[in-house]
Parts: sequence; structure tokens; C-alpha cells
Amino acid sequence: MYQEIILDHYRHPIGRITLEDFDSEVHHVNPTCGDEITLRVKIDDGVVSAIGHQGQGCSISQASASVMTELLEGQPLQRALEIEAEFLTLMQSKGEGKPNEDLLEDAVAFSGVSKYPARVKCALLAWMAFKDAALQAVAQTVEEQ
Amino acid sequence: MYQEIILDHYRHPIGRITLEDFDSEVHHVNPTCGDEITLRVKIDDGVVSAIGHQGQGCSISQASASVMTELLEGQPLQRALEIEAEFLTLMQSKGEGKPNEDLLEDAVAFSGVSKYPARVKCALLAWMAFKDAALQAVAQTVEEQ
Amino acid sequence: MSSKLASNGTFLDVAAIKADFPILARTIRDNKKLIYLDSGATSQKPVSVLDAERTFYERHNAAVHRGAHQLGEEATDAYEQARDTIASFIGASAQDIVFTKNATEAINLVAYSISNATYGETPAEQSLSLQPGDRIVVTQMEHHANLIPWQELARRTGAELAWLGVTDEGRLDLTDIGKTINERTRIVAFTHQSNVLGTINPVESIVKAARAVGALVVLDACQSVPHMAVDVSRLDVDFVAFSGHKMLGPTGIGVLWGRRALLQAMPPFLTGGSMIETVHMDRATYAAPPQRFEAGTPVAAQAVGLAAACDYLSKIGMDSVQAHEHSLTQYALEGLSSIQGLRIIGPDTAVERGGAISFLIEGIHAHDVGQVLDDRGVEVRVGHHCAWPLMRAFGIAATTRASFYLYNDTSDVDALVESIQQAQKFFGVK
Amino acid sequence: MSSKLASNGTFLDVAAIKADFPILARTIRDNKKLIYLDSGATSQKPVSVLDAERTFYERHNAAVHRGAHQLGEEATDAYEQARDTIASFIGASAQDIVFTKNATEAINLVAYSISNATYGETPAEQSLSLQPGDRIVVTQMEHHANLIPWQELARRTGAELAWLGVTDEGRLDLTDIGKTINERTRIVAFTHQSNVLGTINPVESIVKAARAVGALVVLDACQSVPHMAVDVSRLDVDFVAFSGHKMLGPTGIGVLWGRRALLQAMPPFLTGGSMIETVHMDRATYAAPPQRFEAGTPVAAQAVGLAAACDYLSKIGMDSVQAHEHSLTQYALEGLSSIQGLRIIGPDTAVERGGAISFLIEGIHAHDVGQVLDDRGVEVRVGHHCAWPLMRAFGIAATTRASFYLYNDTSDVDALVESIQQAQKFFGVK
Ligand SMILES: Cc1ncc(COP(=O)(O)O)c(C=O)c1O
Ligand SMILES: Cc1ncc(COP(=O)(O)O)c(C=O)c1O
Repeated sequence: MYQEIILDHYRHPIGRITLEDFDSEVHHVNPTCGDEITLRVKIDDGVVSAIGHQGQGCSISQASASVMTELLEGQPLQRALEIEAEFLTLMQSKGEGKPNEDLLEDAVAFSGVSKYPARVKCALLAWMAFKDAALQAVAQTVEEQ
Repeated sequence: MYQEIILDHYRHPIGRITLEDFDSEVHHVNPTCGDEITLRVKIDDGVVSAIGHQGQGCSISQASASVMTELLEGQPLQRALEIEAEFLTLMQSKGEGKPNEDLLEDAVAFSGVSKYPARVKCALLAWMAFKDAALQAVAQTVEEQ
Repeated sequence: MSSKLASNGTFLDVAAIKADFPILARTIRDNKKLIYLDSGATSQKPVSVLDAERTFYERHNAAVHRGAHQLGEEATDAYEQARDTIASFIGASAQDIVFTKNATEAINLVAYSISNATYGETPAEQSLSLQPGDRIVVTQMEHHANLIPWQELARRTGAELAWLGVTDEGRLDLTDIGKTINERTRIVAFTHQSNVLGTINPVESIVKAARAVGALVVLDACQSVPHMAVDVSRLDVDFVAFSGHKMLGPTGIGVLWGRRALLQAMPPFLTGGSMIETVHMDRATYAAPPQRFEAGTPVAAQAVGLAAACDYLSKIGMDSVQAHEHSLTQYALEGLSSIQGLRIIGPDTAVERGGAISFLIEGIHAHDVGQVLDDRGVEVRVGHHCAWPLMRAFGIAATTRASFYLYNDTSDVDALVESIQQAQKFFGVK
Repeated sequence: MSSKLASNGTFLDVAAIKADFPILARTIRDNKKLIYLDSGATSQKPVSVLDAERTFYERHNAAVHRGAHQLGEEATDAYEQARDTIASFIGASAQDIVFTKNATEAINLVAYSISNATYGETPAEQSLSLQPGDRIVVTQMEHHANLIPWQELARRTGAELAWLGVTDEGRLDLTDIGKTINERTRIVAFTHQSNVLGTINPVESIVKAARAVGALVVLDACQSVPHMAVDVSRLDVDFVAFSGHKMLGPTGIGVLWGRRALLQAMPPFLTGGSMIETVHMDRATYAAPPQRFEAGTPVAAQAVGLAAACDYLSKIGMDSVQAHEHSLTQYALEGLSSIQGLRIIGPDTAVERGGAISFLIEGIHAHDVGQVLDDRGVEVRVGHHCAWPLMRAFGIAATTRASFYLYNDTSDVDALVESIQQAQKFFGVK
């Protein structure tokens, strides 16, 4: 479970900043353990231009937020959501999933986590927050038009 | 359980009348089966001068009301309550009780009923009603004095 | 288990089934064979159900949804897999069923949640609340469990309670349904199958009347889910409640199925651990259903046991169970009708009726009938069957009720008929 | 069972006890011996409890309090004898204890009954009701189960919620108790022993403050009844709630003890069958306690199982159980304190404290600690332990908690200490 990549990201997280310029902010909580994340996202012309996250959590949730930021920043939103869906499928695979390495890159390191149901929520915390924030950002843009 | 005495009293109940002259009336229900009794009692100078009961119920509850009426009418209230207490003890004895025949007379026929917990309440219905009515009658007399 | 499928006409192979139920091998009183005809009150349990509960305790027991350790994961898996199995059994999604301790709690859950909606903060919540003048409709044949919670809800909210009556044959009287279920009606609660009369109610007609005025429909399925295939996705009702112990499962578990949008809008009932989203000293927010309605340590081993019961029934097939009981009911109605002085309370044919048969014996109180039968090993229920107002409607105090399940056969019915005749002899009414 | 009495000092003969718990023979992950240190969440079950439940189903199963037949009598006897046994276990009379599905329901029962008193018809009922401005006092160390029901009761009645704080050592801060429990205080609800900190609270002082203003006292005894002799007749509180599953009993049963006069005055909570006196279509009257509070088919097999658990504990003796756990706690506190970077949240001596020990490891999140421990077979709980506000009071998100019971010994503690040190190595914080 504790792949070296995960521990690396845990120790040196990417995107653990407070974005000043953002389109939406969400706050998600894992009710079973109290872990929290505040995530801001900036979408420009349908591209995820920036993600920033703050909060507290275990190595899995922290590393997952970091890996996610690295993966999704700069992606077209459409593709970012595809990656998110793929990650979700992997996490729900109970250790049986064959990850799509092209899509997931470093995030394949989380395969092992899917064997531990109680930790799946940790790995998903940031991703669910991102999805939520991105959809809010889009909805907002539509409204403004 | 169905002693001949019980069946006799069931077929030819004593006191199954509506007393016109009475000190108190109570209505008791057995909530597990819906059986009911309306019982009136007249107490004169500390003596149970009359009991009348109406209602519906099984052979045990009907016979018990009948036997009780026969036993208690004419008794000093004090002694009537002693008999009631003795009957209660017998009913709660789970088939192990040695009934006091001097006190209980025909009512000893109910010994067998005490082995059937679900029927004990049937046998007690009239007796509980009597006790309640008698105490109300006494309380009332005290109040009037 | 194919050996248990219908072998002679519509009957199941009861001998094979009986062998799965340890209690049916015991005797009653002075060595009388046990003839259990009280499954309407509670059913007996097959070995597979007892084994499932025990294995849970011996191998996987831990706090469900709370432990991050392996035992906790296994316990959570067992619990949630049980939810899947039980949901499938009634054609539902797992996320739409809530575990309670019995059907009574399930119905109270709905009534209290609606009552709490009065204090709701969101419009969705408030739209569920009742106002004085609103109406709740029940029927005269309800079990106390599907009557008193509505009386109390009416009392708390100022709503009024109205009800559909019962005909002499023990069917719902729907003549004035349009008047009873009127414009102000917000909730219609009724039983799928009467636990006293055996009557199967016309769900469709009642739902139609309820839908016409926008009322919610609560179905008490305590006597239907154990005895016939029930598919909540086809019933078009809003809530369905039933108990595990009447369908071969353990005591201590009931199920509430609810329409998803409703469950999502409803405020919680019991509050505490495992149903929260966030908690501060002075306020809390709540998890999504079904967790929102499962406060505290859940009835985990019981869910596992009930799932095993569903598996047992599914293997035999609910249609086969129903066909078996239908044939048995037909047989019993014939046998009972042949007894002079016996009056059936409820439909006297097997059409649209299940295997709960209530009756009176002229000249013998139900308690006395039950006693004589018990002395012969025949276990039936006597009394008002928690449907006291129904007794009043018929002008009676109590009935004797025989009720069947998949482990009963015609010889059990024969024993019933014979014992009733014995009782008549004993009390000299024949 | 004398072989299980303290044989070396205050310790029980754990090897003999372990043999009674089938699950303790299993392994975790890759063949690691199971070291179960999560009894604070739920306890494991001895064979005698599993056998008692099974025998009930195999021999005596029938509807309790409803059947007049022999099986019904036997089931009722088993259920009511269980009530006797469980009541005696806490020094109570059988008629003063109510069975629920868990402690959470027991506490909700009190809160909802008080809320229903608002609609009460008798003066006795009404005197229980709360008015806006009335106060409910809890503490900052409550389990959600003893916090949210009171938040909701406050919301329904307009009463205000106040609370006693917690000191840095994890004791209740009673400095301002007279201000917090003020004249308007009607209910004081607090835990006997914290499930997070292990702290045993000074019941007497709090009761004194509550009595001084005429407030009712509700004691959450979930973590005390399983671990020490509790005699309700001596505590001078009004209600005591606990769960069966934390004291070697089955899931699906909780207990509420109430002062008799209060139970008698209280309106019902759940309504339905078996809790009634008479029922009409539009109204009902209710049975005396405890039946009034046990609507529907009861948790019969679970009561029988819990009685067997009480018997098991009584044979060993609750004082011996407490002494054993006390010694183990002392041993564990020493062992844990020797670990650099480990901070205990809660009292760091075994004085007035039970065997739930929460701690933080510098640089490692509780989840990660738990994971490494689980990989080694050591099952502890991580998270907020359903006491989220307490976490906030300490400015933390989660702790790791080890909790002991009579089947744990010093070798289990040694494994805990070693595994923590391994986790520190793994995460490079040491
Ligand atoms: C102190 C305390 N109170 C209440 C509860 C709730 O108990 P249950 O979940 O069995 O209802 C628990 C256990 O979870 C507890 O530890
Ligand atoms: C029709 C009906 N509704 C409700 C109930 C209540 O079920 P339970 O007692 O399991 O809550 C029963 C059985 O007692 C029933 O037969």
C-alpha cells in the first residue's frame, strides 16, 4: 500500500497552497475520520489552469491530493474528468482493477489502496472535492453568460 | 387445567349480574387478549355485601369471576383481601404452589392454571378488578366521612 | 435445494424443508409433535440463518463502518453485502433500504421524520411537514404498528386521522375511497396483507387514489414480503416496511425501503454516531441515506442472518412459496368450513388472500380453543392479534388464528381440524 | 470458571478466557496473530453467548408476550428471565429496564419521550416537557450518541444546550459547574467513562449540582457497565443507557434503566404492538413500563444472548474484570509513555480512568498508524471516535485508540508498543 511514490508525494506535496485567483472553492470532510480538505480551482477556457488544496489528513489523502494536482493541472476539463472517473473505478475495484497507466500515470500507485475499503475514502477525498469544485466553476460560468 | 369445578362455574356463573346498588364500579381489560370485565361492589360496614360482574372472556376468566363472587360475598373486607392475596400467590406459583384450601375453597381448582403463564392473567382479571373496586369503595367512604 | 421445489402439484417438498428447521423436531406438552401454525406472529429459522449469524460473530465481528482495521472491513463488507442481498430480494437498490430493529420502528421512523420536518431548515424538509387540517388515512384492518404511530403523528401535528372501513367478508370497503382520501390527504398508510383476515389489499387502486391527491403511500409489507414475491420498483408506493423475524430471519431487524428522493429529503429520526456528516457542540449535519437513518452501532449480525434467510427463500423461489401457501390455504379453508359452528373471519375463499386464517368457534372462547389445541401440540394464536379496532369492527373480542409458511403441509392442517373438533367435544358444543 | 480468576496478582487468567472467544484464534492479513484492541468500539463474544442465542432459536423461538401456546410461554419466559438477569447485573429491578436496539436508541428514547411530553395530557407528563429558555447540559467529551439527541431535543423545544468543558489532561472542567448547571437546567447528560480519553467522571459531584437545581440526570454508561461493577441503585441518577455489544453480548440490543416514577410518568416513544392497554381507531392508551417502551416484536434472542454475557461476566466478577483492566492500563500507559514522540490524549496515569487509551504520534497521521498496526495484526481504532467536538477541543483531527477488555493481556500491550515503534521507523519519524 505505501508505495514509495505515495510517501514521496506525502512528504513533498504538490499544490498545497492557497490559490488567490480561483473560480470556486469547496470544503470536503471524511465523516468517518474527520479528515478535511479545502480545495480551490481555476478553469480558463475549459482548461484546469490551477488547483490549490489545504487541509489535514493521512498520508494517503495528502499524497492523493498531490498526485491529482500534478496530473490534472493543465488538462482540458473534459479529460480531467475522464481521469477522475478512471481513478474512481480503480479505487472501487477492491484490488482487482487493471489501471490505465496512460491516463493515471503516478496515480496507479494507489492500486494497492483499493484493497483497503476504509482507506479508499482517504484516496478519493481530494478527487471528489475537485469534481465538485470543477462542476461549480462551470455552472457559475454558464450562469454568468 | 379444565377442572370440572371450573367448567361448572363457566356454564353457570355466579354473580353475572348488574348490581343496581353499589359503591364503586371498575372496568378492567386484559390487553393481550382483549377480555374485559365490568365489576361493581357494595361494601356495608366493612363487609363485602355484593359483587356483580359483566363482560366477556374465556372459561378461565369467567369461572374465576364466578368462584370469586361465591367466595367473597359476605366476607369481611379484610378477609376478602386475604383470600385475594392467597389466590394471587397461588397463581404466581408456576404450578408449585400448595394452595390453602381453608381460605380458597373451590378456588383451589385454579392451581393448574398457574402452570400456564398466558392464562394466569385470565384467572386474575376478576380478582384484580375486585381489589381495585373495593379499594375505591373504601377510599370513597373515607372521603365522605 | 432443488429437492425442495414443488414435487406434487403446487406443494413444496415439506419433509425436506422441515429438516432445515431444528425446532420443528421438538415436541410440545406431553410428547406431542410440534405443529407450528403461528408464523404470522413470527417464523422459525433454518440452520443456514443460525450458521450465518454465528459465523459472523466467530470470524468477522467488529464495529461496522467505524473500524479501519481488517476485522472492521470484513464486518462492514458482511453488513453491506447483506444490504445488497436484502435489497435485491425486494427489487430495490441497496442505498434505498434502512435497517431498523423491526417493522414497528421502520414505520415510526417515517412518522417521526415527518414530524421532525416541522423543524426543518430546508424547503425540501419543510415540504414534508404536516399542518393542522391535513389528513392521514389508514384502514380499519391495520396492525397497531401501522395505526398508533399515525395517531401520534396526528396528535403532534394537528393533522386528522381518517380510515377506510372493512366489509363483512373482510375486504377493504373502497366505495367512498374518493371521499376518505380527500384533497387534504398527505399520507395513506395501509397493510399489503392483513395479519388477521389474510386479505391481500388492492395496492393499485389505493395508490391511484393517493396519487390523485398527491399523498405519500406507506405500505406495511410485514405479511407480504415473507410470503410472496414483492418488487418495490413495481408497486409505486413511497415506503415499504417489513420485519426479518417473520421471514425466517433473526429477531432484532426490520427494513424500511423508501423512494430515494424522499429519503434524501427527510430529516433524521434517531441521532448519534455513524449518521453524521460533521458535528459541533451545538449543531450537526447528517450523512446521506441510508446511513442518515441508522444511528449507533447497527444490527450487523442480524442483517447477515436476514440475508441468509433471503437466500434460503430465493433458492426455493418466492413464487413457489406463494403457490404452496395458496394451495395450503385452499385446503385449510375447505377443512375448516366443514366444521359446524366454525365461522371464518375474513375471505372464505383463497382468492386474493394469504395463509392467515382467523375463525370463531361457537360457544368456545378463542383462549379455550387455543388451550385445547396447544395441549395437542397445535400452536395457533388467539386474541386481537394487535388489531383491536378490527375486532371491534366485527363486534368480537378475539379470534383464533392459524397461519402457514413453507414448512407446513396438509397434515398440519388435518391436525388443526381434528383438534378443533376435539375442543368442541370437550366443551360440549357439538 | 474459577480457573479464570486472578491468578497472578490482579491479572485474570487470560489464556483460559481467550479460549472462550473463537474469533481470537483467527489471524489477520498475512497470518498475523489477531491482537484485538478495539473493545471500546465493540467487544468479542464468548461461545456461551452464541450458544444461548442459538438454543433460543432452536428450542424456544416464538412471539414473546403474544403467544398463549407453550412455545410462546417459553419464549416469553426466556425473554423475561433475561430481563431479570440483566437488571440484577446493574442492581436494578427487572421492571425498570427497557430493551432497545442499542444505547443510541436508549438515549433517543429519553429525548423523544420528553419531547412528546409537550403534547401530554396528564400533569405528570406535562411536567417533563421543556420550554424555551430551559437548559440541557452535556459535556465536551460526549459521544455523538449523547450529544446530538440533545441538540435535536433543544431544537424541537426551544431549550438551550450548554456544556461542561474539558481540561488539558482530559478531565471534566468543573470550575464553573454551578454556572453551567444553572437554575433553568432541566437535564444533565454525561458519560460515565469517556470512550476516547478513558476518563471516569465524578458522577457524585455532577449529580449534586444537577440535584441542586432539580435537573434530571442521564448517564451514558456504554463504557462503564462493561468494565466495572455499576449499581444503579447507588448512583442516584435518573437514567442509565448502555449497549449489549460492548459487554460480550450480541449486536442489536441496548438497555435503558430509568427511575421508576419517571418511567411511569413518561409518554411512549415508539408506538405499535405490545405496548398498549386499549386501542381504538382514533386513540390508544398505553401499558405500564417497561412494555410501554418496547413497541413491536422485541429483541428476544438478543436479550437472551446479553443475559448469557452478564452471566459470563458475573462468574468472573466485575471487580476482577476492573482490576485486570486497571493493571493492564497501568502497564500500557508506562509502555506507551516510553515511546518518544507519542502524546497521550487523556489522563496519563491509571487513576480514575479505564482502559481506553488515545494517543498521537508526532509526524504520523492516526490513519497511517492504524494501517501499520493492522498489517501486524494489531486492531486499534483511528479517527474521531464519534466524539468530534472533543477532537476540536484538543485542536486535533483524530487519535489512535487502543482499548482493552478481559481477554487482553500484557503481551497484547507489548505488541502494540512494538508496532508503534515500527510505524515510526517506517515513516521515518524516529
Ligand atoms: C460512550 C459511548 N456512548 C454511546 C455509544 C453508542 O453506543 P451504540 O453505538 O451501541 O448505540 C458508544 C459506543 O459507540 C460509546 O462509547
Ligand atoms: C401486518 C403487520 N404489521 C406490523 C407488524 C409489526 O411487526 P413487528 O412486531 O415485527 O415490528 C406485524 C407483526 O407483528 C404485522 O403482522
